[in-house]
Amino acid sequence: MDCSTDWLNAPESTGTSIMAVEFNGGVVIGADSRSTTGAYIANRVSDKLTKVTDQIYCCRSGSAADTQAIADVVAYHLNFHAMELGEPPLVETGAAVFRELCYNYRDSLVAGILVAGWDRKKGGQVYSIPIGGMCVRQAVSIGGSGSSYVYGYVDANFKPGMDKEECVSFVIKTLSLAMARDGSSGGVVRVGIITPEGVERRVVLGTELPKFYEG
Amino acid sequence: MSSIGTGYDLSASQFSPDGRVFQVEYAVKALENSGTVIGLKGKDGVVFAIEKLVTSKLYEPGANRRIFTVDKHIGMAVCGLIADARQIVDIARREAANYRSQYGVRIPLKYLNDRVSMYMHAYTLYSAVRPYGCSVILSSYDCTDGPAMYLIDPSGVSYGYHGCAVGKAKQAAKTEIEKLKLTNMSTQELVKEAAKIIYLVHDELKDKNFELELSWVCADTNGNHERVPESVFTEAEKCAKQAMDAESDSDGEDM
Amino acid sequence: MFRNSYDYDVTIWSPQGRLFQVEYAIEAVKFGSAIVGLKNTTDAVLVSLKKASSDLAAFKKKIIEIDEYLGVTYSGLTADAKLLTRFLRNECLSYRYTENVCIPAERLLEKLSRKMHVATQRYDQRPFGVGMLVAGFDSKGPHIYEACPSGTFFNCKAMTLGGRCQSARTYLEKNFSSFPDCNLEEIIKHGLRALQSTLPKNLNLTNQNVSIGVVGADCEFKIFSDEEVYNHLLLIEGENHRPDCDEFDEEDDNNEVS
Amino acid sequence: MASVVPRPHYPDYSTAAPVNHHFSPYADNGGSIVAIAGDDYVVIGGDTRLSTGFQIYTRQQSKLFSLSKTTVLGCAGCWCDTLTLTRLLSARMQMYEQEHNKVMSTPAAAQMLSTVLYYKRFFPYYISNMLVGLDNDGKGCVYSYDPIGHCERSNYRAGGSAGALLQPLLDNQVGMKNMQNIKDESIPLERALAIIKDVFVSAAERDIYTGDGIHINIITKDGIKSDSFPLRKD
Amino acid sequence: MAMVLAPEIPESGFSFENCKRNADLTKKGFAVPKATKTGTTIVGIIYKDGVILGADTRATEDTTVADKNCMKIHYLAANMYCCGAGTAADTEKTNAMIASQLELHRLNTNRVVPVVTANQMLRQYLFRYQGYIGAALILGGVDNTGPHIYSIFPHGSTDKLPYATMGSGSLAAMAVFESRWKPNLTEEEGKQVVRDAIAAGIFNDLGSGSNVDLCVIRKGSVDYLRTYDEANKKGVRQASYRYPKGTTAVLSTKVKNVVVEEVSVRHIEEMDTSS
Amino acid sequence: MFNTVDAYSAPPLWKNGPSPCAFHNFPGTNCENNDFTQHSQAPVTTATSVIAFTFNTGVIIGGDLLASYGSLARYRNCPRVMKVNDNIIMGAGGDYADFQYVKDLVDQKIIEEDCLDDGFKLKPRSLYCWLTRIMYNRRSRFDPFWNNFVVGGIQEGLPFLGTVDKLGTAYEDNAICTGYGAHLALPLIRDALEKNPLMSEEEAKALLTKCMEVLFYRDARSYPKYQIGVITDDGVKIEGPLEVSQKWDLAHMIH
Repeated sequence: MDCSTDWLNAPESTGTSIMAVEFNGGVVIGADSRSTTGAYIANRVSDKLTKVTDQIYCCRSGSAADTQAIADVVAYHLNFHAMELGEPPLVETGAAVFRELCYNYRDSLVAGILVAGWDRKKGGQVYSIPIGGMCVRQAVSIGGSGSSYVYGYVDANFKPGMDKEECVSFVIKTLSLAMARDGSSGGVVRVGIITPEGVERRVVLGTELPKFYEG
Repeated sequence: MSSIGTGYDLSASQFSPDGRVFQVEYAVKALENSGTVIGLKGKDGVVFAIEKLVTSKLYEPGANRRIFTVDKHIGMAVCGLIADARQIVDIARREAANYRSQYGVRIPLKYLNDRVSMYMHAYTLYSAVRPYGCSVILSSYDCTDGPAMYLIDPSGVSYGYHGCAVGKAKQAAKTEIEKLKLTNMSTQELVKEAAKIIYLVHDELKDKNFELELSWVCADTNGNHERVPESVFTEAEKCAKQAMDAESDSDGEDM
Repeated sequence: MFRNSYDYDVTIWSPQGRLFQVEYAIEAVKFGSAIVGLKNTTDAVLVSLKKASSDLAAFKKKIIEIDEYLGVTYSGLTADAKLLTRFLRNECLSYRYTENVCIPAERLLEKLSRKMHVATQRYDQRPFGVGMLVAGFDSKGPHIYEACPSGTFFNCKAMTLGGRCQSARTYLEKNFSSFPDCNLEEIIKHGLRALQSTLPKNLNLTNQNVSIGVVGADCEFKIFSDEEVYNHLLLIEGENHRPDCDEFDEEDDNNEVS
Repeated sequence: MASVVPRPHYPDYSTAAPVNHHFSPYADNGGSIVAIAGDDYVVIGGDTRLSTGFQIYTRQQSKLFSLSKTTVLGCAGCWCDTLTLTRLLSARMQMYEQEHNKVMSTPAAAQMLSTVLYYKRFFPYYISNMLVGLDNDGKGCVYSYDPIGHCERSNYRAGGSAGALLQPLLDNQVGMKNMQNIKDESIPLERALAIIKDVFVSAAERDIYTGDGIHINIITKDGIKSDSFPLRKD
Repeated sequence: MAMVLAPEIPESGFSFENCKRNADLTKKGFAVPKATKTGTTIVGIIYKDGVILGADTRATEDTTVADKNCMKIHYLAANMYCCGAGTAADTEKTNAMIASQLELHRLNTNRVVPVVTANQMLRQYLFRYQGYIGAALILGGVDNTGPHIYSIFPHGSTDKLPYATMGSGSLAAMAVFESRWKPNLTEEEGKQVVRDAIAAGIFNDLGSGSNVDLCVIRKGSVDYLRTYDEANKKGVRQASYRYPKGTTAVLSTKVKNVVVEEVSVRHIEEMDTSS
Repeated sequence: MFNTVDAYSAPPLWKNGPSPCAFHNFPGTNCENNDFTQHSQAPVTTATSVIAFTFNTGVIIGGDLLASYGSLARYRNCPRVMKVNDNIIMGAGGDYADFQYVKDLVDQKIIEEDCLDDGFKLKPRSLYCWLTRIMYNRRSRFDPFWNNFVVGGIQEGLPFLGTVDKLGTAYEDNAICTGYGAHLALPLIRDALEKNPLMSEEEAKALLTKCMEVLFYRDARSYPKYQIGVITDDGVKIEGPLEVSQKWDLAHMIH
């Protein structure tokens, strides 16, 4: 197939770099903003940090359609559940609902999701649900196509017990590195900080990203 | 009950002219033949105690328990028709299992209570079924949320309680419970009090044999619902018997 | 018999909180011929009285094997019992199919009672008119269970059901404390004596009208042959355990019960 | 434009995504079964090696299943099917016994097995079955099957991975084929037992899926007796 | 280009003339004839004074044992041997050819051929055929620079190692080496470890079987220990399978008398044993 | 005849209505996928070998902590040696998502049994049989669990060890290894057990440690952190994470 017309048929996918880190008062999540169909950038400022409940967010990677649909279903489900419970659902519960969908329909979905949030029982939590539908809690987790270039960076630079701003800067640096090397990731870095007080969103524009060696 | 026998009391789907659903009220009557059940909620857990009436000496001791574990962390004590109650236990267990498989965490007691009471209520709506002839008490302990206890009636109504009693001698038991300062008491103390109350309200003239059943769910059991250990049980039973003896002595003095 | 207007449907509670239909179903159990179940520390024994529905009919089988270590006997409506035994066998088979072991008696009873209980809850069903005694052996030893039309079951030291079982019950209550010390032969003798006590004066236990089933630590559930029954009957020959009252009125047996 | 259904791919991970495994529901777990029937006995032997590819799963897996006191089934082939089929059969045997108050006879069991196999005609149990026992006259009988339920009664038979290797040998030594001046009578039990052991010794020499040991069942009117015999383990 | 006048002299090397035909036949559904594989366990280690090579002796054709006692340790030169796994014909012919080249090389240079030379020849030869020559080899030998073990893959890659295994049983054998090999083993220890490695292959890999062959190469001497250990004894027959006389059918008999045409007698002299 | 299947299969994605493709499909074409073609799935996040064998008084099981995504060592703290109850331990290899799913089923089974509190505990042979049934069921629907399970336990006082693979192929032996372990570790264990059939617990641990070391050297999907599970009459112990001790001086010998 001619490479320049591949966007005609390719589904929109968030060939992506996403990340989430736990810190003692909550979690920091981050993502790039590039959505591609083939090699064409269908959206250069997309938001891959999707709200599920007030204090649970998910970072989406994989097929844009699949992950958005899953996020919709889960958001509906959890909000209904919150009404039944009379209190916000646990992050663990949110992750379980994501996992259930991703696992049961693993043959028809392409979705790698990080579920992150804060609840009063276990504080800030990050759960990683890759393609295939397993689910594990991690102190720091990265995902998407760009992640494979930065595993080494994360392993070398993650320290348990970082405070909020350290985490934010760690997330921005990691994502910048991933975006620099992965053609399917790029644009701006969107960051979300989820704490008991609520969610704080930040955007780091493409021009403001930290610079690294570019030779 | 002025309307008894007027024909408005034959179906659960029927109101009497004075706005009552008699079938539900009759179902509640079934509880009055059943052994007394009490639940006490203290500062760090919930204790169940049951007077299990033994109707034949041919039955094995310890069989036909009336305290059930619904999920690791939830206990249920039942009063009324045991066969009906078993089905409620079954439903509750299924709800707990579903919740766990769907949400990956154990079911909150409040949520389970809602589901079970809704289920029991559904049986008071149709003429094709009958209301359940049993009441159940649910209990759990959570390290962040503390102890919780709910009582569900055959009508499907449920409330949270600090202390509650159903069954034959519920009135007498309630009076006894009200004497206690429940919110300050530990489960260790509650076990003894509960055993004492059961022995106290047991009517030896009407029912000869009974077995005491005790269970707890508290911080000491890591939030698991368990039958109380053998040693605690014998200790509590001993205390109760001593208290009874003391009481009958003092009764004697009064006379 | 007709007592009031609260008894023609199982979904109706009486003002006293009773379910007459269930109670009537329990009455049906008494129409059957007597059955006895008892156990020592290693074996559980079922003894039952067979009846022929007419002089021309053969004696009915009253003890039925369910699985390797499980057997039942019943009293009440035969057809209901047939249905339930089929259910029990199926449950045993599927448990064995997935778990590779014989189902523990208590778990089987739990399933049975659930099935029987559902029939006491719904307008379109009637309670099962049959009482059952289940003998089983598992890792916790021998068991005798009674299952009742109300959907309740009891773990028993010994139990009897069926027509004129009161005198058998009296016998069992008098003697049950000695059962754990009995050997198999003695415990069967106790069973036969209890059964004999239910008979009218003019009737005796024979290998035609008695069946015996045993399950234990080293024997899978087994129903005795006529000859074995005869040999055991010889052991209590000449004994009489009928209560002194001599008035037994013959029941009429036009119902299909046994 | 030809539309091709794409196989699932994982575009968001540039690491070599796991390859798409082709799933086959069957496995060949090897093993051989030999049975010889006489006038009042039948002997069946199966090797005890369970294997796949070049790997030995276990050296001590009996492939004989007794269905009743006079009927034994030998299975070689796909082991997961064997496990399922034999569980199903033993449930059927129990149901029959409870329904009819008697144990199913060998010919009846043989017919049932054929039916059970054919029921899975289009997703068959991939097993070479051999059902042996005493028939209603007390004579030994051997029923052999193809995977989808064709059934044939004979007096001797070899099946499984070394079946093709051993059947001609049995034809000659048990069936007395291609021999002259030989009395046409069925061989005694001792001889049958010796032949079974010997043919397995030969099979172990040349068939890589046969080895480790044999488990033998000897069925006479007195019941089932077990015997075993070691084979080479390479 | 075929010459019209002179008959073609076949070129040396493999003939590929039937490849296209065979491909067509395969497409039509004819099965490719199976080659004998030595689904094998072969190993080699370095010990204190040299190298020890080991091999099992089973050759298989699909799932049938084709040869119960075949030789898999091939002679390459007086100071080196090579174990072959894979397609039996490939390993044998490759080794034979390399052996002859090595001999020529030795005669040319007039010194002991270094093991690395054999390794170089083998890898170049195998690489040329891109894996179509299915020979997986373990080359071992001792030269002036000491003992050497090479493992050579069918595609022509080689590794120099103190212990190496190849063939379908290589994992089993490698497990033994990984847990028990150490530098400077004595000859007895070395032989035991190699035997156990081969036995692990024989017992755990169905493609390997029968006996253990060893070859110990020291500086200046070689012990080729054919059937070093009989890992499995063949089972003993229970019954006799001798046919009584007359069992085989005689379909027709025809007697033809020998016609004597000439008689001659030759006398044989007695050997002189006097001295 | 036996309805054991349905509880373990996924419910449809769209409930209570026509499936989404029903709107744009031509009448008469069946939009539901044929069961035989639908599942082309493959294992995604995988765990490698499980090593298990019996010793004189029990069973030992080992497995590392890695879940690989292709060749990426993605999750490095994924335990897969689990205690089932006091009688049983289980190890698993293969797809980690499938393992989590089956683990949830097993856990729920144990919770239900604990709730019954009737004194009967699941036995290793029963779990092994049950696993065989669910694995075979799924393979028969062309939708297998991509796992190997190893079940270890004590039954009737004797060690039990059995395994089930994705087809439902199951067998018992005194040494069982899955994945690369079957080729690398099993020969060592078989040899050791032949020489010393009544190994002590210490000897068994030493042997397993050796096997983990060999596997780390030669299996590219292994990881130097692992867990050991031991079951004896005294119950279940899960130890770990343990570290593989490594020797690399060999590297100096290559010139």
